[in-house]
Amino acid sequence: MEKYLEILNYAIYGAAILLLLIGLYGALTKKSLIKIVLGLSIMDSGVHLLMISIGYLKNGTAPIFSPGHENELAKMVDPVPQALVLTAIVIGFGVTAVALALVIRLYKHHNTLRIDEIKNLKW
Amino acid sequence: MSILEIIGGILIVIGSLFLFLGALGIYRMPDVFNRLQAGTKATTLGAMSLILGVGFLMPGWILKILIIIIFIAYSNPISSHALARAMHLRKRFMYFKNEEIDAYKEIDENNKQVK
Amino acid sequence: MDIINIILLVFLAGALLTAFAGKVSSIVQDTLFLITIIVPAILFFLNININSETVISLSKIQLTFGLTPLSLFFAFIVFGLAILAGFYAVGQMQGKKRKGYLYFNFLLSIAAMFGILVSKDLVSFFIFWEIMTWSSYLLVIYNGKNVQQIGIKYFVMSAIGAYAMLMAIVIVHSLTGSFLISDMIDGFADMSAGMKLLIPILLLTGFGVKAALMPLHIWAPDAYSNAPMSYTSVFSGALSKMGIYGMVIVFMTLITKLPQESLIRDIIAWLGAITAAISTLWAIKQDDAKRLLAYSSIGQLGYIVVGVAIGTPLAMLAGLFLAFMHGVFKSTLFMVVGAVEKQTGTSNLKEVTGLIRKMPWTFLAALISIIALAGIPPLGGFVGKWMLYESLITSNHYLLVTLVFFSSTAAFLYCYKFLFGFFLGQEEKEWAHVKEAPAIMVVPMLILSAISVVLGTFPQLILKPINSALAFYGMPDTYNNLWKESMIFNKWGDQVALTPIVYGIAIVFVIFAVFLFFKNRKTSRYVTTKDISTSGEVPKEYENLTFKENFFQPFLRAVEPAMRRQMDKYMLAFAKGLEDLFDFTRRIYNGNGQTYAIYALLFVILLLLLSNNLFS
Amino acid sequence: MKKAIILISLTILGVYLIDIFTGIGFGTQHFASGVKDAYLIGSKETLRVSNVVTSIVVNFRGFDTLGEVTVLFLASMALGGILYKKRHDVGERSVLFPSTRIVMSGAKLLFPSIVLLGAYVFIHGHLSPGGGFQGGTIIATGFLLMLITYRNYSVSHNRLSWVESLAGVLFISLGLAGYFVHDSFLANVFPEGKLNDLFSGGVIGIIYVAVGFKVAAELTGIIYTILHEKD
Amino acid sequence: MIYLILTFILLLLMIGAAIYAIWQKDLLYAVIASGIISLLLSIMFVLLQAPDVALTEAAIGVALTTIIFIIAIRNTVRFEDEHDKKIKKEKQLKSAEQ
Amino acid sequence: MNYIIYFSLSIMILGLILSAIRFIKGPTAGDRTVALDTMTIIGVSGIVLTSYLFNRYIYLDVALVYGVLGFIGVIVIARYLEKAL
Amino acid sequence: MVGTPVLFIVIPLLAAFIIPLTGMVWKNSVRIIPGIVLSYMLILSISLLWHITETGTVIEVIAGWKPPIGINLVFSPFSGFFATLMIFLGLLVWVYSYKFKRNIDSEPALKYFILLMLLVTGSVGIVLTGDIFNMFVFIEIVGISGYGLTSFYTRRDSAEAAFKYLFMGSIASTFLLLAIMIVYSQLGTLNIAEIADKMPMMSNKLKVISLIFFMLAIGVEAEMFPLNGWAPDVYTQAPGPIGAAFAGIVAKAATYATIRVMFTMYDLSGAMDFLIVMGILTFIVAETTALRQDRLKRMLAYSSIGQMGLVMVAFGIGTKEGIFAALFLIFNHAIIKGLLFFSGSYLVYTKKEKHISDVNGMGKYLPITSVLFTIGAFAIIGLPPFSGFWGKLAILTAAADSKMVALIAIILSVSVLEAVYYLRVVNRIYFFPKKESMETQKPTINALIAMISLGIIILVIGFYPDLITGFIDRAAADLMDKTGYIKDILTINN
Repeated sequence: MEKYLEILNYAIYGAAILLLLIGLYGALTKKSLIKIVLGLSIMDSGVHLLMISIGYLKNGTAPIFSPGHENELAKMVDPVPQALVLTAIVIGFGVTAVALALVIRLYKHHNTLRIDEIKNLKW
Repeated sequence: MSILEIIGGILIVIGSLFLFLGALGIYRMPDVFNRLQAGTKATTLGAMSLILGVGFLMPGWILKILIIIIFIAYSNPISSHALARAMHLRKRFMYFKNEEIDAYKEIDENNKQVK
Repeated sequence: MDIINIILLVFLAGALLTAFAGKVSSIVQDTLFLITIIVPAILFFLNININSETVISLSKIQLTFGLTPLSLFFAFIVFGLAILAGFYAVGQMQGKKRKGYLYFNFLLSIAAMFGILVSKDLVSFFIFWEIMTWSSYLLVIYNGKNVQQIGIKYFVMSAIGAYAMLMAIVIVHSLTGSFLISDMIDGFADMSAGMKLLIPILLLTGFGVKAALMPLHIWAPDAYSNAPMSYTSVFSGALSKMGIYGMVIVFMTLITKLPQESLIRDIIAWLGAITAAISTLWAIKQDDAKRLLAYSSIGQLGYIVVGVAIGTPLAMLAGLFLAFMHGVFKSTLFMVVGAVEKQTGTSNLKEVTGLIRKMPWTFLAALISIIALAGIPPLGGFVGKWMLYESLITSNHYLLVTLVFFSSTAAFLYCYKFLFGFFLGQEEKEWAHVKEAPAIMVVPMLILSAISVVLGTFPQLILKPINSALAFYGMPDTYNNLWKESMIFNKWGDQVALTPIVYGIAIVFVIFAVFLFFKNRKTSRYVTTKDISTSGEVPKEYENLTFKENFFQPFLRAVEPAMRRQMDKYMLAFAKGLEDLFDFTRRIYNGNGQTYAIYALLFVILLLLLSNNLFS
Repeated sequence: MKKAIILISLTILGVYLIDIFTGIGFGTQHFASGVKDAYLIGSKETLRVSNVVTSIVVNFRGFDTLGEVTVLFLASMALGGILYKKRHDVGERSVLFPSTRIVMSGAKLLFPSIVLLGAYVFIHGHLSPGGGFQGGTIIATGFLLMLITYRNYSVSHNRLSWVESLAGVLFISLGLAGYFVHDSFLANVFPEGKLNDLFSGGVIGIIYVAVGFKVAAELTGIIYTILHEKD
Repeated sequence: MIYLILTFILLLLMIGAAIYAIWQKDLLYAVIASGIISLLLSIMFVLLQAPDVALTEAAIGVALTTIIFIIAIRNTVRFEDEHDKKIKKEKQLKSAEQ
Repeated sequence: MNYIIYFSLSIMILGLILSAIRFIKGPTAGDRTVALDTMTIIGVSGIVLTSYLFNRYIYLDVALVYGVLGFIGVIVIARYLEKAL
Repeated sequence: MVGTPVLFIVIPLLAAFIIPLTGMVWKNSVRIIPGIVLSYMLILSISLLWHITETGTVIEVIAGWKPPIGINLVFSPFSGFFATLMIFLGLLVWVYSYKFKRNIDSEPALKYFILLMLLVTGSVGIVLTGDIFNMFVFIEIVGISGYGLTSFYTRRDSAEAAFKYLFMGSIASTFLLLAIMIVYSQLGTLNIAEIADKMPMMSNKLKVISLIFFMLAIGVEAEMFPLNGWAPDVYTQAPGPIGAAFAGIVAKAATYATIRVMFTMYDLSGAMDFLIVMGILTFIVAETTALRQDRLKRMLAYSSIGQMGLVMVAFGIGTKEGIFAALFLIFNHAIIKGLLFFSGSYLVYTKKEKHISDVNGMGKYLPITSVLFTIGAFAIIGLPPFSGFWGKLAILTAAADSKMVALIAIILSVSVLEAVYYLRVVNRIYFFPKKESMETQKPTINALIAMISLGIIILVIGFYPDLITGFIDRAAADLMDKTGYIKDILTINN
């Protein structure tokens, strides 16, 4: 089991960080505004996964004292990152919605989604 | 091993097999509508039986499990229907071409009138 | 509350009131303006108390005010000029726009000069220095002509100077823990060698800008000629003396404690002399009277700097005496130009001619001041220059004295040009309608001319205060020792014997003038302005060599190599290069949101890679 | 070129991140004493809320939730500003034509149950996973279903505003009640009850219901606004 | 063991979906792929004993985010390189005219 | 019993992979949506199984919500594909 | 004492939730209620500021859970100073824009005031909160209200600016979460005081990396050099007063966060030097860029960024004098930049492109506005007797006391540039002929009130800085007292 955990250590963190990096890559290189927003939301997903995995406890269980689990306090995973991720997801959604609304507006004005053509404000 | 557990186990195996077959069908079938067929019918049945199997294993959970089953039984066909219609409207016709069985024709015309 | 605070408050309140009194009535505004100048002056002269000290205590900083004999001397110049220029300004501004603007800034800059003089700590010194800078800046751009260049040039040079000074101030504070000037002087000896060199250099940069020292003088011609003449008389007469005031303090107190003392003194003196020489040449070249006087001002300030920098007791005495004299006669000349400009609408020497009959009083003032400027014996300028030469020779600066003498002689050329341009020559119909300037403008000029005359005869009137002022900074009693051993007075007796000589010269001069006047009246004939055949020389065809046009061309051609290298151009090119460089930096913000995000990424990567070195 | 730089930088970033996170370790508790146990015990003993995440979100860190609700409120407000249109455009329909009868009747039947599900989720927020946000989202999704299947299904904007505002006011007034009674904002003013009862946890359940309504109204508003945006 | 493999495959699929979402030029597919990421992510959350977060991710990530992305695509363009195509077409037209 | 669960889980994972392949290959949008749909259902079933494995009743909520919302997502895509949106 | 710190957050939120309802009944309430709320907050903060001079820091816990378990709000002299300043500026922005937009009756215009109020609230929250994740939430609140306010005009470019801001903001918030998570994984707490207390337990590597992520995240809002590309666009495209709000409120809050994180939480050496380097880079790049701008607001924006860089430098000096200088600079920047944005946007009010040349000859047509702009320009250059001088003197003194002569030279030489571009504008206002066929817009009475009160403050502080140096001194002492802060929070007993 220890070995598995060792593997999982690399696997989960690696996957989460890869998600983050892929999202960041998309946001930094793709020209389409929607792609950029998409990249940002993928990046957020990666961070959320990372946060949840930090709170995980080996053989743990969900931090809910439902009937039959009232006394598993020591086994329970860390609830704090979960609460934080909850907040972060909702906030991320709000930001994404605003971003997409801005994208729609930008498309209306510029008739393109390419970010390198939407640069009236410079220097 | 009680009888409930045995039934549950069998249902779970059946369910998972159907789920797998549905996925296989999606993978193997030649065109959208065929895939839709596999993807809806088989997986709906599979999911329902699997979840029911869990319900047999855990009798105390049966209420919520039934609700899930009802939801799945209710929603999955609708979504597949909507998808199939969308594909039809986009003129994604079948792999086996047979124009005569386009049962949607008149509905389409109705729709056009509605527009 | 001390008298100094009251004076400053009166100035401030008066300035604000005057600025907005224009809405009520023009006369009220003028009156308020004059009251605001005169009342503080009276208050000040009635309550002179060298030993008193006022402290305005802010939590971090204590602003200390008090008088020294030196500042008292400069305060004389400031207040005297301010009152006279104030009356003149009222006359000149009659019926002009932006009166409130001028009055406000005029008063503010007078107040600031006063503040500089009474500041005993560096912070309040700097505060008033900056107020003086921006109020004079606002007046430099008063005409609205080419403000983006002239104004900015003035302000940037001033800011460079002021910030150099500020840097010195904060360094001094960090080293001595106090802002007091006296503490700076006391603590100076204990500083490290680098700081010892750095602080005087920074301070001298700051003062050098205002004193229009050579590489820092580029603002001066434009600024002097663009400000309204009523203000320029104060600007050139008093405001530039603030630089001299600072320099005197630095040279008297800080430089003497330096190991490199003589080197710095020589450098500054040479800079002053070169300033004098070059700007004299430039003055000769000018056709506009304002610019001519502006360059002349720079040149005169150069002499003063030479005197202050050499720093022997006699040189110091000469420098400060010249400073006073320069204040007197240069203000008069600027006032003259202002009067002429007001009456004729132009200040171009080529256009205006023959005003001697139209504006006789103005001509008189101009004549006396020009004589004083040129350093011709009976008047004040002569005394100062003589003392300067003598001090230079006695301290073995022979090359320097040559240079100073050369520029002093060359100054005759523009003096003559100025006098001739406006007042002499043929009357032209264009100026037939010109009348004498109003009395309120003429009287200040005449008063100032009178001072020139009196000081030529009785220089001790002003030399005594200077002497006591310098004694405050530990200068040996110059007046009673050196003054009497001075060459000019040794040969001709002491100063009491000077008077008959001077009067004799004056009488001869008057007789000669009367004689010429009557003679010319009989033999006059009509000549064109371009006819100079009386000098017995036939002009070449392609050259127009009237006094006004190209009379000095041969001379200028001879000295042209010295004038070819214009500091102005280099500085402008440098500024332009800088701006182009900055134009390049703003390309960082290329408008693409993604690029900004990439910057963010690179920022993180850079920090990660450098993290071992950055943080520990 | 640009891509290469970005790739290299991302690789470096990734190496650093993997290095530190694998160093942190997975599946073990990394710190000696943290707030985790305090939360678990406090939730069980003091607040009598079985879902610890809920008790953290609503009570221990209830301020975050207040902020979060505000973020959504602001998002809907900003969205309304960004996609603002003149009055005469608002009558526009969300979809061009209705869906088939099957989908429509299915949606009609499903809609109440979805809303019910949402209500269930946020009412049981303190007992089971889920809570105000999730329940609100589910309800909003139900509205979305109706909006996209029916041609002219419309949600009254005023009514949404009412629900949103009242729910927000309820949240804050419950918090202020704690402030006035126990001198601490969001402190519990109702009896705690028994663990795993529906009426347990005192004020937490009620706040989560308020949050649920608020989130539902806000998200519906967002969806409504963005759906009615047409060129 | 099976648990490990499950996790592994979920993670792999997730990364695959992420790469697909970034690589795909058709924005609709990219958005669906991001929906799949959320989907797998919420299963991951269940496996990591975070049902609350799983529920939130399911509700917001799978449904709402996907939906508003699709609405945004509806209001703009579906293909990432639509603009490039437009320019290309214009160029072709121009060259044809000449 | 656990072996049965493991078996079903592994088979479902295979299904998941197959649908993922279809998602990547799928020539039309419909294929991809079907794949998404299938993945959702497999996911729901998987969560139910997991909740059995962990013996936590409360995880069923996740499955429930998951099923409902996945369905709505598919409908939205379908509506978009038929250009009704 | 009128209340406790929690009311700073709760009352505006309550108002924000109620306003849509009252707006249906009485339209003007949408404008009036935020003003009332902001005034209430101002009164509250001033009374608290007086109160804490006697009792010391006020710490409020939420939901009755003591820190580190619950979230706590800290109203210390330091945070109180920031909060008061920001609320005051927010109130002035409200006063200024009360009648600002002519089509105020349209629907999004009504949202303007709610967004403004919540912008202030979020910034105050950043300042007051003692919890790092709570700070994240408030940063997001500020961010979203910022996006909303930036794209408030439905112009083409405002959406662009808002999108850039959002882009950077999203990346920043992601990295902020990462940093918070790294810290949490090591220390198991989110409370700033406890983090600061336990910080030595963290390994150096993690410390450095989390600090870097914090810097990225907060640096975006604090307009640090390579991260500030969004700022000028946003300042330019947002409505005029909002530029002032960004400069005076958001940037301040972010600076506060930077200082809290770098100064209180981390005990790394070299972090402060890093702050100096970044600050000086920001200062130089922004000021040199501002020199060549041809749009007025853009110039002001770059100048604002430069000033914030200077503030960073001052904090980076790290001595008490340095922090005093930084706080003084912050105060100055808030009021002066506020005045400049206020008056500047009236100078170019009717112009479409808002070039600098559009202010030509405005001195004659808008005399009061022009004079106020000139006062602002002189003050920000640092000319006495305006308040800007004292700030500049303070930072220079602090730098000199820390033997940073090169720093002084850089600051002063860049200040010359600053003087140049501001004076160019002032010259244009007074001495250039007005462009023909351009209407001018007279400032409304409420705008005049806002501008004149700022101008008076600038003058009064310029003549008598002691009015605020007491507060600033106390605030600086409070920040320097790191152990006191930790002890105050961790041993609270109520």
